[in-house]
Amino acid sequence: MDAITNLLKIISDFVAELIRSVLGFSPLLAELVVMGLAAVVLITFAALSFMGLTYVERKVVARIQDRLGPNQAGPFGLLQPLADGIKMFTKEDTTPATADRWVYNLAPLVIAVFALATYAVIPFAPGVVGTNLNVGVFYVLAIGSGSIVAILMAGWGSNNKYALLGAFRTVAQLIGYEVPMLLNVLTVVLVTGSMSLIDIINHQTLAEGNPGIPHILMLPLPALVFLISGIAETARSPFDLLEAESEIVAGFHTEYSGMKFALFFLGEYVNALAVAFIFSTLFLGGYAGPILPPYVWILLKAALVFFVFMWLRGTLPRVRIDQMHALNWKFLVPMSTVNLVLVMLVLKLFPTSEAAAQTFGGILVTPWVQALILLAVNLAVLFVSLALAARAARRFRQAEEEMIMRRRSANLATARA
Amino acid sequence: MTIQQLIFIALAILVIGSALFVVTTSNLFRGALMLIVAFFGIAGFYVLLDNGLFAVAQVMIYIGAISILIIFSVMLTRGMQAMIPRNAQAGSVAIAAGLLFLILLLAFGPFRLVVDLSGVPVLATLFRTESPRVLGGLPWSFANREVPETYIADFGRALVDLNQFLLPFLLVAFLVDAVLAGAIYIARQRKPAEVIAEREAIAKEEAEEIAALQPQAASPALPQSAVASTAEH
Amino acid sequence: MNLQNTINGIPLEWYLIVAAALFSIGLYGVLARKNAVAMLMGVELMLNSVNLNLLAFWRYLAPESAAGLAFAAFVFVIAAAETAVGLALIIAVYRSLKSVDPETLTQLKL
Amino acid sequence: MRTDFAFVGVMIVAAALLMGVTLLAAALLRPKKPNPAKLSTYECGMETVGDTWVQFRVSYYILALVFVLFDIEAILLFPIAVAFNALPLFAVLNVTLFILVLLAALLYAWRKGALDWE
Repeated sequence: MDAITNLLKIISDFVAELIRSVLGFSPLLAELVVMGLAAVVLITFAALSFMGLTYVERKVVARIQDRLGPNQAGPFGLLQPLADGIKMFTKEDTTPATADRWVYNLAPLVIAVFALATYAVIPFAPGVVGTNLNVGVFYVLAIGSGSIVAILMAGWGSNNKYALLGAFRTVAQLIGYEVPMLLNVLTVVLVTGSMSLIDIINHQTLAEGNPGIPHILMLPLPALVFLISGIAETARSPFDLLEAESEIVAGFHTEYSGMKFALFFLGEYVNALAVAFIFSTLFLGGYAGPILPPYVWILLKAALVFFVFMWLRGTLPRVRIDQMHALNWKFLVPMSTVNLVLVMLVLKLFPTSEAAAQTFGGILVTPWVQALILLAVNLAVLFVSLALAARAARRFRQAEEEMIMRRRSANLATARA
Repeated sequence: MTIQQLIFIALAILVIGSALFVVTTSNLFRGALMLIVAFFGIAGFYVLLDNGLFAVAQVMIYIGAISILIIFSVMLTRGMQAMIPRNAQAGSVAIAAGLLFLILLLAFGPFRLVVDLSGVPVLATLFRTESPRVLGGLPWSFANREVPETYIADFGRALVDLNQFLLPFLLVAFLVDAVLAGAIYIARQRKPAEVIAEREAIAKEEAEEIAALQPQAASPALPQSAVASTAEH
Repeated sequence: MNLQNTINGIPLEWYLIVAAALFSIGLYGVLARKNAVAMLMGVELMLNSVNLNLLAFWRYLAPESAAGLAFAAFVFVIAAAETAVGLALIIAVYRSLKSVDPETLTQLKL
Repeated sequence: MRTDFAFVGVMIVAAALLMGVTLLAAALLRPKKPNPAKLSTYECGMETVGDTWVQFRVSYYILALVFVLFDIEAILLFPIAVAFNALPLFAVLNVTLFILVLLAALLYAWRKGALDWE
């Protein structure tokens, strides 16, 4: 039983020991080799899951839309990703004659590298994590800005109006939705008291003196907003405005084909999967769970979150660009900010540790009661914001209708005259 | 030579090289990209200084925010086509910057131990050689300690401590308010009609002022030319 | 080389030299460029060199104190504020004068 | 010496190498028959008129500005969040004030129409 639970840890320890003792490297070199191997394994995992996910996503979305999806290559179309890969490898790749060559060719590399760099901190099982940074979630948020730079490089380097316009739109979207993401990760860090992803998981794990409540039960509003902004950050439907073909062709990667395009595609999927992993870690308890081994739990949770992504993609219509910005700046950001302040006050006024209650005052409560209060505050903020937004929308519609009526009567008047 | 020293030298070459590219290139967009490379290298220095928090913050603020602003304004101002990279005084400025670097090098660098400047009357007070760790007459002592595990929490506590940085922390909020208000006011795109109306108002005001200044010798051409010249810009 | 005063084998002077070089390069960029955006890039380089100095001194002289970190954080804030306002001014000037050359800016009113 | 960031460096280098090798392999495998029409910029068959690097609207810049504001907030608030359990109520009230002042800036931008997309 123990061997199955700690399978990944045992394998990694065994390989590390093998390199150290059998090959007889110096400790420093051995450590570097182990790190390099771990990096290669992580990158391979990400690349393989990218290939698998393209297939699964096409199948799932097809089923949602009452289609069959890929079914020609191999049984059930299982070899489709392989066929796509061969096509990408052997497709002729043109660089526009007027492009800024260096910038144009480096952009896909930059986007892929930064997308893969996120996996350095994702914990898969106890002790199986690339590196446990004490600034873990902050690192995840920061490394995402690399892809913004890559998108600007692609848009600029292509020397194409559509590409540049698409890059501008995408960047405006990405930087916009980074704000609610920041604010809600901040809420989780407040509750946990640490930025390390391992500490965040431990905070949700059942242990002595810790009831192990998943954060989604305490902080449903940050979870919801993180999910929405995660989808927008990875530019997936319904926020895939750069794929609005009728408006701006194909966005910033209009000029790309072959392997370079594949790297953009890889970056997109790898980022989406990373968001699924981070969501499971922050809100669903990460690898913590009963009976099943930890790596199965994290994969299950991430798969569930990714399924939600695919589900939304299959059902929701694309939002308009002004709606997208309004949703972010006029709804998510103010709501998250107010929620952050209220969570701060709740945590200070209802401490769970006796020492904190004695030093700073407040009412001593059990963790479950605190979680209930947080839940109540979260839901209250959510419903009040929804009510306010609904009222504003109603007013807006009324004003619009009135304007139309006025115009119509004015038209009638001119027609009569 | 330890591995950290090797990493340091690689980072130093990366940072200095890309910084030199930034200040000499005529393609402003590529300059902005190399600026990002320099920022990234400096984040690497922060890692070597055992400060992961600021390495990540550097990536977040400088690469994720400031560089984006710079690239946006490069695109908005279209300033890169046929750009002349240097102005007339570039040569003398280069010499001045080189001299500045030399002085700093002599003040901090190991060269200070080789070149003895203690005999030069004015410089002697700056570069004392009797103690190797003296700058401007102030000695400093090395801590030789590890960074505490809790340095992030310590920093956070210091920020909101009344006896430490609470006041500047709160001032940051007001500063940012002022920056946002000012920048939006300056940069917002005004409608053409609005601009024309504003300029006409200014021109009228100026014309009135001129008329008020010289009421007896009021030549009719003068206010009109003032209107024309203001409207041109 | 006195290894007593090095961290990871790197003496403090190395950081100071890199920071000094970066500052000089930034200064050259500010004074010798004909484009206001490029001048701002020079300012960014200078601010970064200052931050490098601050954090190097924090690490070598007082790693327990939060003062070095706080100063560096406020430099971040000031840098962002300065860039935001500076670029807004440049964009506004560009809109009325169609130029980003500071030498064409000869009047106070646009 | 903290070595926790070493893996991040290794990861970035390994990713760059692997992806670079992939690109190179594709470059060796694929056919290369360029002609002027293929190498022209994609403009739905139309030639680009004027300069491609066109001037863009300033509202993108203003959105980026509001984003920078919240980014600055983050670097100061994350360490405070880590230290949160050890903070007195007075400090928490000050942090609340800080956030509310920033929210006021957002409301100002909202009122000025900087967040509208026309």
